[in-house]
This record gives sequence, C-alpha cells and structure tokens, in this order.
Amino acid sequence: MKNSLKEKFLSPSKQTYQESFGKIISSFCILIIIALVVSILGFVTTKGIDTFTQSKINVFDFLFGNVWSPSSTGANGKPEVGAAPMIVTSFTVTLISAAIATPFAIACAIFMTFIANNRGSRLLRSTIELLVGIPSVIYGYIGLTLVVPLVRSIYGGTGFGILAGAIVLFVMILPTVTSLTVDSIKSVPDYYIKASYGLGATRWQTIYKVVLKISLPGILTAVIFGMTRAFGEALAVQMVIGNSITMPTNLTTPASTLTSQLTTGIGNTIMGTLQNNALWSLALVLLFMSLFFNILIKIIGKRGAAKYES
Amino acid sequence: MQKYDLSKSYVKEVNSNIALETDQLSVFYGKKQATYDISLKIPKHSITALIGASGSGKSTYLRSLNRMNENGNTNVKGKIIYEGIDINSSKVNVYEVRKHIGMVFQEPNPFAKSIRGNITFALKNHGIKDKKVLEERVVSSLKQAAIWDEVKDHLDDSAMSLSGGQKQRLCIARAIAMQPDILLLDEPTSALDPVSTGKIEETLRELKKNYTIIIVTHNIQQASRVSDYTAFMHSGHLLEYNDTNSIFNNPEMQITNDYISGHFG
Amino acid sequence: MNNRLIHFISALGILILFLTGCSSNNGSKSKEITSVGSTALQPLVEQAAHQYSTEKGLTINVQGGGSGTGLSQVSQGAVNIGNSDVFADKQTGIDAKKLTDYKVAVVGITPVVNKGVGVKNISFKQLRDIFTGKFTNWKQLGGKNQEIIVINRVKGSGTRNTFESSVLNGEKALNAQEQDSNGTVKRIVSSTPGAISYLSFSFLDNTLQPLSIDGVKPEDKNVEDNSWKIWSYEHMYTAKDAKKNVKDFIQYLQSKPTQDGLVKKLGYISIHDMKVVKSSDNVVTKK
Amino acid sequence: MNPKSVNRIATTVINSLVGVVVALLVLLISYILVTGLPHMSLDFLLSPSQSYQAGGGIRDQLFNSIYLVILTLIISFPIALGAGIYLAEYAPKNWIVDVIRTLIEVLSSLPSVVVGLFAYLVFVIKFQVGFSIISGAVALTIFNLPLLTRNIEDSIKSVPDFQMQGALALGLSKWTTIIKIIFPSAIPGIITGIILSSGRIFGEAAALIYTSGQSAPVLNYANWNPFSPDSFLNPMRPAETLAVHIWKVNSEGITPDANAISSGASAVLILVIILFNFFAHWIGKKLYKKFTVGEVK
Repeated sequence: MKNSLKEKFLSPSKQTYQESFGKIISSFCILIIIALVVSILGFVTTKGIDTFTQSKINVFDFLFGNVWSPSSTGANGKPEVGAAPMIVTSFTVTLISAAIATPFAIACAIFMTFIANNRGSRLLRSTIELLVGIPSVIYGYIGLTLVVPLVRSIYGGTGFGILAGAIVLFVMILPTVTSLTVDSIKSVPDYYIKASYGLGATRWQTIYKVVLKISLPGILTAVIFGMTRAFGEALAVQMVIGNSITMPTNLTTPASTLTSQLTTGIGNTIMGTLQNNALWSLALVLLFMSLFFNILIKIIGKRGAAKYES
Repeated sequence: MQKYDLSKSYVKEVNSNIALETDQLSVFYGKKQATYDISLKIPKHSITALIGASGSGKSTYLRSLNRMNENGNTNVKGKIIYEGIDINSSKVNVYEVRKHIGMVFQEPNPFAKSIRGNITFALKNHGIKDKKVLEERVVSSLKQAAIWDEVKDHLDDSAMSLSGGQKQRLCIARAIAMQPDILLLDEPTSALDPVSTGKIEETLRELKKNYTIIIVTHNIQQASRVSDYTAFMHSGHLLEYNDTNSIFNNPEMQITNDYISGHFG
Repeated sequence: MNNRLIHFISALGILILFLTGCSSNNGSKSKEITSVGSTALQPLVEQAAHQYSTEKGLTINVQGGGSGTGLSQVSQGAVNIGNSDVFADKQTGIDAKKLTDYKVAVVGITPVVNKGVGVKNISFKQLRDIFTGKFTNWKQLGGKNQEIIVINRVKGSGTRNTFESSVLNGEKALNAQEQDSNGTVKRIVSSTPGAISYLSFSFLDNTLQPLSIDGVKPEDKNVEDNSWKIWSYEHMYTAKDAKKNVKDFIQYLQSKPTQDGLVKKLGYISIHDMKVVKSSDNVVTKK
Repeated sequence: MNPKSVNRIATTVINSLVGVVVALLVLLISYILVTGLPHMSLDFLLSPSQSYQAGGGIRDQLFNSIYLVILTLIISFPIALGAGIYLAEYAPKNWIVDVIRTLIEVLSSLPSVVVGLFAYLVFVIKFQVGFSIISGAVALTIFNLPLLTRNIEDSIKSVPDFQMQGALALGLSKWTTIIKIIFPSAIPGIITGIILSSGRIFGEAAALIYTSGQSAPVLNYANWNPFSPDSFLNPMRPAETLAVHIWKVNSEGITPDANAISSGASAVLILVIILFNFFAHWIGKKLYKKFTVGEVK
C-alpha cells in the first residue's frame, strides 16, 4: 500500500501531461506572435535603414529636415528627405485626438457603469463598438463633406488641416478607448465602491477618488491603444488633413502625417529605390514614436499605481 | 508591544499516529523569509488549529503543506513528510499531493457551475467516469458538509446563487468529495456570519472522525471551541504547540498567554 | 526552470515545422495570368479579363497596388503583367530594357476647377503659373475674388507625371495638397471653393468645371490629333520572354473590337484612333 | 462647494459629454443609413458588381467580407487565446516579458498598409500563396493579434484568482483550470474583443489591397468543394471585400452610380456589423451558459 502510494507520488499523472500540453501550446502561440513581431519589425527596420546606409542620408537631416523630396536632389547634391513636418504633424494629430477622445470615453464609461441602467448601457456600448467597423474611406468622405466645411466656416481657409484630421480621428478611436476603459472600470472590485459609499461618499467622490484611481493604469492602456490606432490610420486622415508636406504652423492649414505619406506613396514608388526606402524609414519612425509613447505611458501608469498602493 | 524572545519555544512531542509532519520548514518570498524552520507533527483524526496575529506566517505555512505556494519566486525549504514520503520535493507529483491533502479557502470560491458540477468537475478530471459513483460522491459529500438538505432539490442550479455560508460548505463538500486524508482550512469562517460559522464548526467536528483537519483561524474562541491541538505562531516562528486545553488554560510561554488574553494581535 | 526550457524548445520545433510546411506549398500556375499595378487601368483590364478568360478557360487575376508596384513586381518576375500609367524608363530603379511595353489605351487629362471660380478658359502659361504658385487668387485670372487652392496628385503617380511634363515645362510645382486617386480629387475639387486640380477625362461630370486651354476643349478628338496636349498612354509591361497566353491576352486588349468597344466605354481613347505618337521623353511625332 | 453639489455638477458634465457622443453616433449612423438605404435592394445584394456600367451589386464582396472575418478569426483566435493565456498565467514576471508585451503593442500601431505589404512580400510572393483570401486572413491576423491577445489576457486576469486557487487545491492542472473554469468566466470580456477586432476586419481596406486583392472573380455558389478554383469556399482565390470595394469605387471607380454603390455598400456594411455583433453576443451568452451552469446532466 505504502509502496504503491510512493510510486503514485513519484510518477507523472494525467494532470502532469495536461499541464505540459498547456504550457507547450501556449508558449507555441506566444512564439508565433513573437516570430511575427520580430519579423515585421526586422522587415521594416532593414528596409527603413537602407535610406541611411545605402543612400547615405544623414539621420539628423532626416529627423529635423523640413523638405521632403526624395526624387530630386537638393542644395547639397543629395536628395532631401526631411521628415520633421510629418513627425510633428503625426504627433499633434494623435495627441489632439486622444486628448479629445479621453474625456468623452471616460464619461461614456462612467455613464455605462454607474448612471445608465443595464439596457441603456448595453445599447450605447454596442453602438459605439459599431463605429470600429466603418471603413476608413467612409470616415474620410464624411469628414470631407461634414468636418472640412465646418472647420472652413468657423476658421476660414480651406478647412483642411490638423484640426479636421484630429476630429475625424477622435471619432475613429472613440470606440477602442471607450470599450477598454469600460473594461478597466468594471474590473474595480465592488467592495471598494461599497466601502466608499459606506463612508458616506457621494457617487462622484467614489468615482473620482476610488474608481478612476484604481482603474488609471487600465485607462492609460485604453488611451495607448487609441493613440496607436490614431498613429496607424491613414486613408481617412489623408483625405481631410490636406496632405501637404509643410511644417504645420497652425491647426487649420494643410499638413501631412507619416502614415498618409506612406500610404499614398508606397504604390507609386519602385522597391529598392530611395523614394521607396524613404517611405519605409517613415514606418520606422512610426515604430519608434509608438514605442516612445508606450514606454512613456507605462511609466506614468507605474507612478499612478505606486501612488495608489502607498 | 513589548519585545519577546523568538528563539525560545515550547513544542509538545506528539508521537502516536502522525498524519503529517514538517521538518524545519522555511518559506521565502523572494529574499524575504516568511516562516522559520517550523517543525510540527500533526496527529491523525484530530483538529489542529494554527493561531497567531496577522503576518505571523500561519497561512503561509498552511499553504505550503499541499504545495499551494508554488508560484513565481516562492521558495519552500525543509521537509514535509506524509506517509513516509517527503512531498516537498520537485520530484513528487504535486497533483497527487493535493488529491490527498485538500484545502478550503477564506473566500468561498465555488466554480461558476452548477452545484453538482462543482463537485463532479475535479472527480471527472481525476478519471472517475461512472455516473453512479459520481452521484454517490455528490450526495455523501454534501451530506458530510451538512448542506445536503438545503440544496438537494436544486443540484443543477448555479452555485453562485447560494449564500456565503452555503458556498463555503459547498467548497468543503467539494474538497471532501476527493476523499482526501487531510483537510487544510484557511480561515474558512472569517467571511461568514455567526450562524454560518456555527454550522461550519459543527461540520468540522463531524468530519474529524474521518479526516485530519488543520485550520488557520484568527478567531481564538473558534480555536478553543473546535480544535484538539493548537499551534501558536508569531513573526514566522512556531512558539508554542500543545493540546488545546493546555494552551488556553495554562500556556507555557508568556507571549502565548498575552496573545490569547488579547494583549495584541 | 529546466522544464520551461524544454517546453520552449519543443514549441519552437513545432513552429519551425509549421513554417517549413507552409513554404513548400507550391501549386501549378501555368493556366493563370496575374496582372498587378495601376488602379486607374484596373477596371479596363479586369473587364477584358472577364470576357477573355471565360472564352479561353484561363484564370486571369487582376489586382491594383499602384504603377510602382506593378513595375517592380513584373521586373522581379513575381507577376506576368505590370500595369502602369507611366513609361518604365521614366521610373528610377526599373531596368526598362528587360521589359516589353504594350500600350493599351490613351488617356486624356484635363485641369478641373470648382464650379464657383468663374474661369472656364485659361492659357498654358497661366496654368503653369497656377501650379508653380505665381497666381494665388482667381481674381488675377478674371474670376472671382477667391484664393486658389491647388490639389496635386501624389508624386510618382502617372497622372501627375503626365500633367507636369506637359504643363510645367521643367519648373518645380509648388508644395500643395496631394491626393492619391481620381475619385478623391474629384470630391475635393467639387466641394472646396477655389480648388483646382486635374483629372482623367473619364472622371468628368457636372459637379466640376473642366478648363479649356487656349480655347481647345478637353475632348477625345482633340487628343487624337494632339491639339489637346495633356495625355498619356496606359501601359502593360511584361518580361521579354513572356508566355504565349500572356501575349495573346494583351493582343486581345489591343485588338480593334476591344479598343472600339470596351476601351471607349470606359472613357479611354483607342490607340487605333491616335494620329500621333508620344515617346517617353514627351516628343510627339505624326504616325 | 459641498460634495453634493459637486456630485450634481459632475453628473451633469458626464451626462452632457455622453449626450455629445450619442448625438455624434446618431448623426454618423443615420447619415450612412439615410444616404445608403435608398440604394439598397435585394437586387443590389444579390447581383455581381460591374466595372463600368451602372447597376452593379455587391453579392460577392458581401460574402467575401463575411468569409474573411470568419477565416481570420479561425486563424487568429486560437493563437491569441494561447498567447493571452501564456501572458496571463504562465509568463514569468521579468523584463523579457515586458519587452514582448511592448513590442506587441507597438505592432498594433503600424499602418495597415505596412502590414499589408509585409504579408504581400512574404506570403503572396515568397511563399507563392498568391492573391488569396488566406493571404488576406494572415495579414489581418497580424494586426488583429495584438488587440485580441491583450483583450484575452485582461479578461482572463479579471477572473478572481481564488477560482484558480480552488481548482488547484483539488489537484487539477493549471491548464485544465484555465480552459474549463477561467476561460468560460472570461467569455463575456473576450466576446467584446472579438467584436472590436472583427469590426476592424470588416472595415479594413489598405492591408487587403495587396493580399486578398481587389478584384473578385466569378464565383459559383453551387460548388461546395473548397479546392475547386471557382468555388465560393476556396480560400486560395482572390477576393475583394466590401470595404475594399467601397475604397475602389470611391477612388478610381468610373461607374456612373459610384456614389450610390458606395453609400449603399456602406449601409450594408453597417447592417452586417450590427447583425454580426448580435450574433457574437448571442453565441457568447450561449457558451457562457453552457460552460458555467448545468454542464452535468
């Protein structure tokens, strides 16, 4: 009896195999993703770096130059590939759209979790989620027919520009930010909320001092995903932003983002040429910028979490 | 709070019918040590209570006994001897260990399944396919956990619809259905009202006939009501181990006396 | 720890197997023609492929992606036909000698303006000055007091190349808005006061005002004798040693019935109707 | 100011912000439906598209969109599930995993055209898969994965840990617990992720232009053999989706009724997404019920 027990204890059981199976399957899945991520990043990096290694473009000129004209030679005998106007524009459009979307998303999330009844909140949520599926082109054309004339009538000029782009992007990222914010607010343990009400706090005090604080990292993640979507968006933005490669001086003159330049140019250039490689360099910049945002927000999130824990 | 000398302790020798024994068990969370060289012998078919203030390491110790501390950077050193086997070894099949040493937690945690499903789920995974056997186990475990009369008519309802006390007794039933030797209970009544607590204590007294029970509680009265033996822990050290009567009426250590009479904790 | 390593290695093994399994999948593609490139040319090729493939039992796969993609892919041998709006020797990075050029249609391009600008005729010089930024208000051209908003096509697009080589005379275009399709340009020009751009003839309708240049109207017959000077070819490029069924398909496209039927229906000008020939350097000679 | 009036003001502010969003939603959706529904007819839904004549429909594109979403989910969901489980339950807490997480998030910010070109050069050209639904599904999987993985990880993590503890204490393996206990409880959250990501698939155009292509060959809906070239089920055939069709019609379309087709197709797309969302929620509810209560008969 004792011996057989010892044997049982020392030999693997069904559960051991289940566990190994699970570990292999799930590490396999994450490996697929890592392989994909690494190959795409490697792909973009090798293509994007050619601009600097093969065509000997100065990285500094690329990042801070104001003239984008890879097909013709500039004053110094080299093609001018200055991406600064697009970098600045992409930054601005993304930040503005995220800045507009965040309060709306948080309000909607609070409304859905605390104010509306179950049916109302579900209806609102599914409607917002519906927005994700509208093709960029449609957003672009609605922007062209509604937003651009609106901006034109208020601020004058052509109406094309960063402001119009940011408004369109705001609507496009709203579903992502809202949906993820709702999830993060919902994951705040109920007993915190009950405890807060129990202490006589009003609903707003509870939301502001308890719920939003605890869900801050989650909300920040929601905002990152919204911003990354805004970064990557091309078709809709390029229709309303004017697509002119100049350093933006205000929000209502035409400008161009990294993605819109990338998308419009890529089909018209020949692979392996500087014109084409320069576009991949833009994609590389995009990667670095989004990496930067990710890290920045992670740091903010960690600080927020640390503050809340202490 | 006055300083106590943690190097001195009183551990009564129990020699007959040992169900489980730990030898110099130390638990580390990363670099932080949570328990220090705890050596303890748990007698069969009895209830042993682990008492002590918050942070005394009693839950940590309990969770090591069926190797529930195995995640992340937790490290358990020392021996846990069950049926002559040191089960605190990476060679030992942890799933088998847990089949023999069951556990019930502070927070009632039934699965989001039916009442019946809660009990049969693990049994099926462990290879019991015979419907008759499964049904027998459901009935007997629910009866032993003294919840049968309350749920017998709606075994297919969600376990989530039960009250807190009922949920906890269902969890006990779920653990018993595995027919373990030893049952570890981690503050099983701290989330419950007095009536439910009373019912569970009654259940435990019944269960002791067939099982060895180790219970962590911060309710001193509960320890004195249900247990046969009591171990007092402080700051990760086992300071006194004796039969419950002696500990409560005539503690050997000053610190035990102070804790029991409510000076700290 | 050791355990985890084993798990990872075995998972990696499966992954490699999986990937190699994928890459060895190689079908026979002899009865298939793939044609990639210019989105402007796509409707024509698609429609012709539709009719031709049902007759011949072939699979003809017509995709867009842009002239640049078409030319790169055909010169790398990845596809059978590269559709392009521009001459291959005008594209840097393409070895035009390795390719055969088939002209399958002629497309006329006209400047278009928003209906509200009040200008209908313009000289070549004026047009050039608008696109190089010397004129900034329609008032200067006898129109309304309205700022001129120039909308360009994307650099490298066939329409822009044609327009600039015919109009700008080597001067540099001003830095203006750029759009990458006829459809978008059309919408923007029709909805933006003061806007000017250029479009293929087939996109003209009553939401826009096409401009006559020096009194010549943007019409097919004016293109045919080169009195309307802004026009270009639509090309299909193949490798020098293209398969017979690829050549047959292009011949079908160039045949008189297709040119008079489908090509005209789609708003292009038949290559058979042209009385002049244009070289890649924009030199026009009588046929 | 006393807390009560602050509370009142805050509630008003929140309500009015939500009001703005609702107004925007109503405006957008009714704009699309009002401009599109008049062009929608059974004939429009059931006839093939035309390259230059008026009167083309969207039959094949509609089917392709739905087929592509299903294929993409079949490919991406298991991978995202496995990866999400790994990140939620198995991943060690160290910097390598943090780097992986960040990289995955960075991946989701790439413009879809870059992902499309990557898939084009690797799958369509190098692996010689050709312009096909399967290439499109792979491209969409690539940028579907970050969001879906993240969503599954979060949903799994939001299931209270004591469920896991309870199951482990019964001698069950972690994997069994995740699949049979944790995953079912996480279904509602996961469904949200699936809806969000499939919405993106429905609306995506740029990545598909280079992968699943932008022309739709004639399909035979009576041919159920997925290996036959003209079968509607063949995943190796090129396929234009609804969103790509809308893009094409808008950018280079020369059919006289391009506007009508574009608005009609957009309205159809919205309706399809609504139906899909209902369907996904319904399935989610069914699965949730099936897995959580009354599993034992």
